[in-house]
Amino acid sequence: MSDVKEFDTRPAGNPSAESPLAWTFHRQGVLPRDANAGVRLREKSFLGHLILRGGAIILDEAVREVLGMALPARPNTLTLDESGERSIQWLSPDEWLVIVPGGEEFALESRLRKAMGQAHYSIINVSGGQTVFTLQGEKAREVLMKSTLYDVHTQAFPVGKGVSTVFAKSTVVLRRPNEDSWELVVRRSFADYCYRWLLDAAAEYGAIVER
Amino acid sequence: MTQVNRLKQGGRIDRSRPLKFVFNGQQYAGYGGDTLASALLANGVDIVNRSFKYSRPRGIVAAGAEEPNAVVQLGATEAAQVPNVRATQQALYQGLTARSTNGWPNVQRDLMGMVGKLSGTFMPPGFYYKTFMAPASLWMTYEKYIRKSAGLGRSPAEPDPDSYEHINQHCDVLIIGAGPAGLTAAVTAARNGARVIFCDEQEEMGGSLLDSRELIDDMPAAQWVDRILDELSSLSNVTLLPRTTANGYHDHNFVTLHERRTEHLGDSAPTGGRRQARARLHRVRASQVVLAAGAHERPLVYANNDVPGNLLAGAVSTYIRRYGVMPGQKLVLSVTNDHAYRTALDWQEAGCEVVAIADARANPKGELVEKAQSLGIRIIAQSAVIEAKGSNRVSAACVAKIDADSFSVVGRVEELACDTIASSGGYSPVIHLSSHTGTRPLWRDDILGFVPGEVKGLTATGGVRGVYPLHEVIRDAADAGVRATLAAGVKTHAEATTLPQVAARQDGEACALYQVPHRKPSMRAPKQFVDLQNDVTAAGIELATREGFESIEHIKRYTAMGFGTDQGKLGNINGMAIAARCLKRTIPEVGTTVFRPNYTPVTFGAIAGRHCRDLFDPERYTALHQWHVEQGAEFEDVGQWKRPWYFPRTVNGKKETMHEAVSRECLAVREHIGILDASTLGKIDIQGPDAREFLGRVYTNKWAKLDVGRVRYGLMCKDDGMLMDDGTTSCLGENHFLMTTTTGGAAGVMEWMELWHQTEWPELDVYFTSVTDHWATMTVTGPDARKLLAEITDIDLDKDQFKFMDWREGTVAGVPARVFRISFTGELSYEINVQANYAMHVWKTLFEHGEKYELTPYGTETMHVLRAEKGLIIVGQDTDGSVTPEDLGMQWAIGYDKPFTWIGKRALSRPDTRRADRKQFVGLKPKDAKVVLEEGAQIVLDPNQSIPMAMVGHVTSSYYSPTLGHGFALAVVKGGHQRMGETVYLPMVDGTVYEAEIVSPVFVDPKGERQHV
Amino acid sequence: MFHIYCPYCEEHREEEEFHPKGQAHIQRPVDPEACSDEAWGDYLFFRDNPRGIHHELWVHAVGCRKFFNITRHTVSYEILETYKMGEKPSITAADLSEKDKQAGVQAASGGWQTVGARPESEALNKEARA
Amino acid sequence: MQHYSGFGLVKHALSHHENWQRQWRNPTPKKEYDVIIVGGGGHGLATAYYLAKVHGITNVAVIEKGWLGGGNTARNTTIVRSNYLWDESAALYEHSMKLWEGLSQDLNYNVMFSQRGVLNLGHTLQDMRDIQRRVNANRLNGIDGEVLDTKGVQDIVPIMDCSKNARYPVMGASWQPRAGVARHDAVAWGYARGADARGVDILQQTEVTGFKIHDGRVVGVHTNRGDIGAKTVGCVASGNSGVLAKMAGFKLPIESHPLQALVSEPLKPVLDTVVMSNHVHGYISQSDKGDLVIGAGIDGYVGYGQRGSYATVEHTLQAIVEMFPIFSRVRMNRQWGGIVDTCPDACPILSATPVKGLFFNCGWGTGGFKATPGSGHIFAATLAKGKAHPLAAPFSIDRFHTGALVDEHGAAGVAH
Repeated sequence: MSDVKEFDTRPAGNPSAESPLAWTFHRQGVLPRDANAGVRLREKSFLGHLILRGGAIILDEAVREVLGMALPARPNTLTLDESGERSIQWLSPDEWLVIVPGGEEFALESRLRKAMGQAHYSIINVSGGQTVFTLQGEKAREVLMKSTLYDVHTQAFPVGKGVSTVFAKSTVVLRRPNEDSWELVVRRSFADYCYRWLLDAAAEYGAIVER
Repeated sequence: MTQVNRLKQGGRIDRSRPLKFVFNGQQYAGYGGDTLASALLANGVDIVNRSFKYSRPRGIVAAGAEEPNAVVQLGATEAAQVPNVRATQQALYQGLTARSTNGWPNVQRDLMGMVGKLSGTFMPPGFYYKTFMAPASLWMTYEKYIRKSAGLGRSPAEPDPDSYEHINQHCDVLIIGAGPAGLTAAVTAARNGARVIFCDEQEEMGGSLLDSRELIDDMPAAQWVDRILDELSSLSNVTLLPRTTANGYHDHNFVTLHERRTEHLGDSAPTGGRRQARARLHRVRASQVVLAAGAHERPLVYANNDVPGNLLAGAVSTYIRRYGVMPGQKLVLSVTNDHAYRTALDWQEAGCEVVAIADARANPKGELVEKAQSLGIRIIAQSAVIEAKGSNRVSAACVAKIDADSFSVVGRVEELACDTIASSGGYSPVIHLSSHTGTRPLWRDDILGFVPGEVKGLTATGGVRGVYPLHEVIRDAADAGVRATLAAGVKTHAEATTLPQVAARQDGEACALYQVPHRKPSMRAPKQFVDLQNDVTAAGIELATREGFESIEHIKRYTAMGFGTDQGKLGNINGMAIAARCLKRTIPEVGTTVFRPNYTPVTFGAIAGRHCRDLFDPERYTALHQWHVEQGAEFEDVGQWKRPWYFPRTVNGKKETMHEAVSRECLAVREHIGILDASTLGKIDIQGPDAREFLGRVYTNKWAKLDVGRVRYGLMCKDDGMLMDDGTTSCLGENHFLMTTTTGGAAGVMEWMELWHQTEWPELDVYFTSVTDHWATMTVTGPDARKLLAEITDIDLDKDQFKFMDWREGTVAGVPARVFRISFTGELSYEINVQANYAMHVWKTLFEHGEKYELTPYGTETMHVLRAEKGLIIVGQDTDGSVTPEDLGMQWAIGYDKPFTWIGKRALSRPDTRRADRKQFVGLKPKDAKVVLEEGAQIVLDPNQSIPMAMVGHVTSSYYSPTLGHGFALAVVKGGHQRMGETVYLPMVDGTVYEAEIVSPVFVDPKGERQHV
Repeated sequence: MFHIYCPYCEEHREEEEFHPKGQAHIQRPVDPEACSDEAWGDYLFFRDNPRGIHHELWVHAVGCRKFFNITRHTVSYEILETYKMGEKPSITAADLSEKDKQAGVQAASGGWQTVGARPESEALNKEARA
Repeated sequence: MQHYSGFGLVKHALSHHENWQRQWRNPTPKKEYDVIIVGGGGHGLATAYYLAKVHGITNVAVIEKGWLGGGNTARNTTIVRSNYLWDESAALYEHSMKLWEGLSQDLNYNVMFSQRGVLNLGHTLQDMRDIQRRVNANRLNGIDGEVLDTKGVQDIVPIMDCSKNARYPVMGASWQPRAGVARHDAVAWGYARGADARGVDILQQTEVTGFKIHDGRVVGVHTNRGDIGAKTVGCVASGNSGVLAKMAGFKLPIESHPLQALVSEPLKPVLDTVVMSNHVHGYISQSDKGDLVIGAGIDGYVGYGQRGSYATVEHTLQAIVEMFPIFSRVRMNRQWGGIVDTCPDACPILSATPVKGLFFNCGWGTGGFKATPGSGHIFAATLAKGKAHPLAAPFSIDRFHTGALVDEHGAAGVAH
């Protein structure tokens, strides 16, 4: 919709950027690298995050046109492109989270806005406000059971599912992009807490953290 | 020490694993597989405790969760102390150290016992209420001694070295209890494909089958248990949880299971290797619950039934068959039913003497009775043990013929020498969980017990619903397993698996007997204990009913029956039966007791889980947190955020006080330039053609004409007219706004706007999205702000191009930024918003360029002083939920003539909000320039009035102003707006009375020129 | 611990994801200025508080952030239905059994008015759904 | 009435306790009473007691649908304090406190009122401002109180974690030495015994099913034991007040919410005062029996089920372990819930109603136990005179229409 101020928040030059876990890693010094670790944790930082709000039908048309992907229409689902690098996540009947490689988000926003024309919708860039953790390993599911209320049994949580739910005393979008990994979309200011929680819950299994 | 009572063979203990342990300072030996209780019995320890009220010696009575006496203090070190551990549920481990919780100087020779004998006479139930009233002044002294004698174990004095955790579980069928019913239900549900969680409180699964004499599929029952457990553990759809007690049943089939992970291994979780939690609290959401918790045996209530050597019949069998322990040599058994006869058989088979079985039934018959007869055991019909003899151990049992109907002894009393009396008055189904959500249990005369009422999603099976014969239990449980699986929606053929074969046993009918009559009336007979842990006697219950306590809840509370750590598992039904007898009612007429969680006590640690210490509550950090830490900032907790409070410098090795640091920071802003991390402010991006209309409805002021590029301050009220939040909102585009909220109000405001949009005004086209975390916000403020910013921005900062309450976009330090010219200090200010990932770069660049201007970081304290000097409010500090915008004198921010009746407007015309003497927001200038008034100080007009004084307001904010060189305050005062220049008084706790003048709340730059430069 | 079906997420979720927001179907007076002080006070503060069937507003706070309604029994805590904003409850006082009535079970009286479903917004909601 | 004393105990012991009298009768309802009190909890029984004792009105019935003292009186955490913020509520609770101080002797029933002091902790700067404001107001209202710093708190409760390591370190507290705890059941029983002895009929297992109203004036009640006439009716039914109001044809600004509490297993004395924290959100004391008595906040939904959500209990124990790390290995014995009648301003309603002769005393929310004597005393005066006692006047239902709320949320942020 017109009369909205688009703004590319990513600098053109190359100023140093700090992910939400920068302070956490700095404070921790040496990152855990346990032998026979049951879980592996990695931060996927500096991705492009957009929140789309609007009617499903019109947004679906736009993202098909611009991204070549369908908008997940069913609640609590996730679609990914073939590379797995671009995803759209259902958040509510009129709200979706699009995650793309860092740097693509502003161009994507502009193209979506063009495609949406005069419809009522909103697109918000939240790339600085959240980050993604991936959790892998044979004990990843048990660590999640200690952390979230949602049923993470493979029957209840197949690949392609994603939900907003409680994570310890924070909230995350928890999703399963593929067989091997879980993703947690975490708010920036809670990233340190979620990270510390995950490592504490994984203590009995051993953990490896990759940057 | 030898294990004098240990049988040469038999039991499920591991004789290849000898263990040493210490009880009351004495070393003993036991085996792997023992409980502390079985090991104590094996070592011939009769007295394990003293009772808390009468100090009577007490021994082990039961073998499980129902044990009232053997409650001990566990732990070899201070930090590992655990109070009130039931010895019957504590696995023995190497080095276990325990002691009795009562008894002085020790349980064997207890001096309090003398007092106990006296108090037995002078301490009827309710005696506290009847005495210690005079003189009133001595009550607190009396109470100190009352308290000293109460309590069981003691709290550790050091923090717990262990950790605990929660785990969230979901399943189709949760099966509670791994006796015959649970095993059958579990294997049935599992074979039908259900996701099954199967838990049992004991160290080993199998329940009553572990000490059963019966055969299943032609093999000893315990062997069948192993076979079923092997099968279950091989199935991927089954989670087996031994050592796991279902302790709470909550709404909609939410069940908490407490898994003891390391308590059988040692005082604390094993060290070395990876850290394990001591206990795990499973939070289970089950589609269906199968309750297979079995039944507790009920003891009979007879005189001196608390002397060590009085046990439950079933417990005796358990100790013999499961633990290879003889609790004594000569047994008298007092029963009301056939099942208990097995104890006599077990006893005799173990090679000891059964003196007699007193059976309350006139004509006992049944397979087990016949078996006992055939073994030559003496059976005395229509009789019971009416009194135990002995002081520290049973020495004899008085058996007599009784008439239950007339509640009297009708024959000669025979004294039988023995060292053990085992009784069985029938069985009480373990209905606790089924009544946790308020469902009343139902009394059944045929089984003489309460069974679960109907609970949605819960199926009771086996003993817990009064089905006792093993062959019937198995049939019932297989059926329950199928029904639960189907009810959970599992797609299955739902075939009951082949039932295991169990011979049907012919049992005679049981009879009802609770309190055994004595030759003397209850009030005069030796004590007949109902609740052993709380020293509640039959006479006590009789007295309660005599005094008018007629409901079971009254009786329980007056006598304390059932309030112990065993929650009356043994005593409640007997107590109700006694009350029923006294009141001439039936048991169900006396009432049922509704059990509450927990089934057995659970540590606070396990319930708290991982949410403690560093993880008690999230600490939210801004993108600049590391810088603040490295600068040595002191932090203030604002909601969950950690905000820099002030930045003390160390000058000549001396760290500044807060006062010094804040004065320096304040002056830096007023004279040069300061910088604040304001990232915690809530930020909401608002888009849509109706955004402007929406703002007009939720804010008190007007939004219709705010131009793109402009910013406006707004107040938000609830519909009761009271201020709720404030902040600035910027017009980014005609249909696009960025709202800021207070740090603490961010989430609430977001939900508030969604509430109104979704419920009242869905026709407005507008969307809200939180961008609080996306933007980092840095405020540069002070006379040099423009100069500094100009060095690193491409934005035109010309004062006529970029005016106060304008915003512009461009780059700052090469990073795209929105810059807002708003001021919370009264100085020339720019609030820079950049994407949080680049915040540190921008912040550091500002400092690189700011050094020459003495750019000074400041924290929340300085922010508060500076804004207060300008009379700017902080919602929640200067307001408290009872303050309207008019009270604040902010009529300029109220759109009285807006077409839509915005939220809060109507309430402003109610009689109370129209009052002239409402408390209104003003400034206070202390008469003594050196004084900084106390925040929260109360204001009076006449300091000489007597107490209670008429208070007219209070100080909301108060600081020393380094700019003004004196203290100043903000306050609310009744009718304050009309009282400018008047003197008010502030009487303090220490007797000092301060004087202050009511002034305008704007102390610095009243014309507001500095922010416009 | 309630297990609540979110009509927007179309599945049951744990109670911790939700916040209760009081009685449902409380409609803000269309013309507040025309309200008496009494009517305004009633709107702000007076609620049905039934011992029995209650229509409640909840928000799926940690989830889709949508507000919706629950019909719940305030004694048994059984959730009888959940329904979206703008919809009406299907279970009301009329559904109380004789047994319930004798047992003193009550029903909230708010069942006929639906917040967000004033004629004009109801039409709009329909449009939005279409 | 049999007089209770230590000497009496000895005498009764010699006769094997066979001569104790009933503490109250089990009377048959009369056709009509001067005053009917609906609700036989602590407040209702206290009202009856003071009607008889202070006002000489003894033709009174207390009608209780269950057993006396079986509602919130039996389910609370027994904290008694009077350090409320606003003048109106401070006056009310201080009036009550003064009655507590002589209650055992007045009733000849030891209610075990233990003035062990109450600490309200502050963990943030705003907490401390609120504490200073409240203590200053209390002192000028003649109520004892002090502001303590961290060390002052640590001195009183050495076992609490007052270190900087806590997530929300203790910055200080308000301290009311006269505050404390009491034996809750004894309060109901003592008032019942005292009222009964003065002629009040306590009708248990009697449920009011409706009100008899003629020309806008109450003339009696319908019950499951028949109709009973009355000139004046006072409803003191806490969580069930809304249900009664509906029977009388009006609504109350009240919602009934679950309020949960829990106790540990009994321990040897370890905590000899009451500690409350709004911010970390929990409160704790130790009873004469040795149980740690712990309270949680109210659950946000309407509930008459006498139970709440488990998560509330978890959060409460997290707070307790945070404040008292040494209690981690102590075990929770039981949890339970009450039904509390909460008002929008966290203050009670002591008020006439649209029905003449019908008065309501309700809305005490989470803090009713401490008010029992004062509430009964003031409500008795209100019923006897037919108009509000001066201390009751600010708590009329009208305030929800005029806007003159007495907002005590700050003082009652954690249920107590």
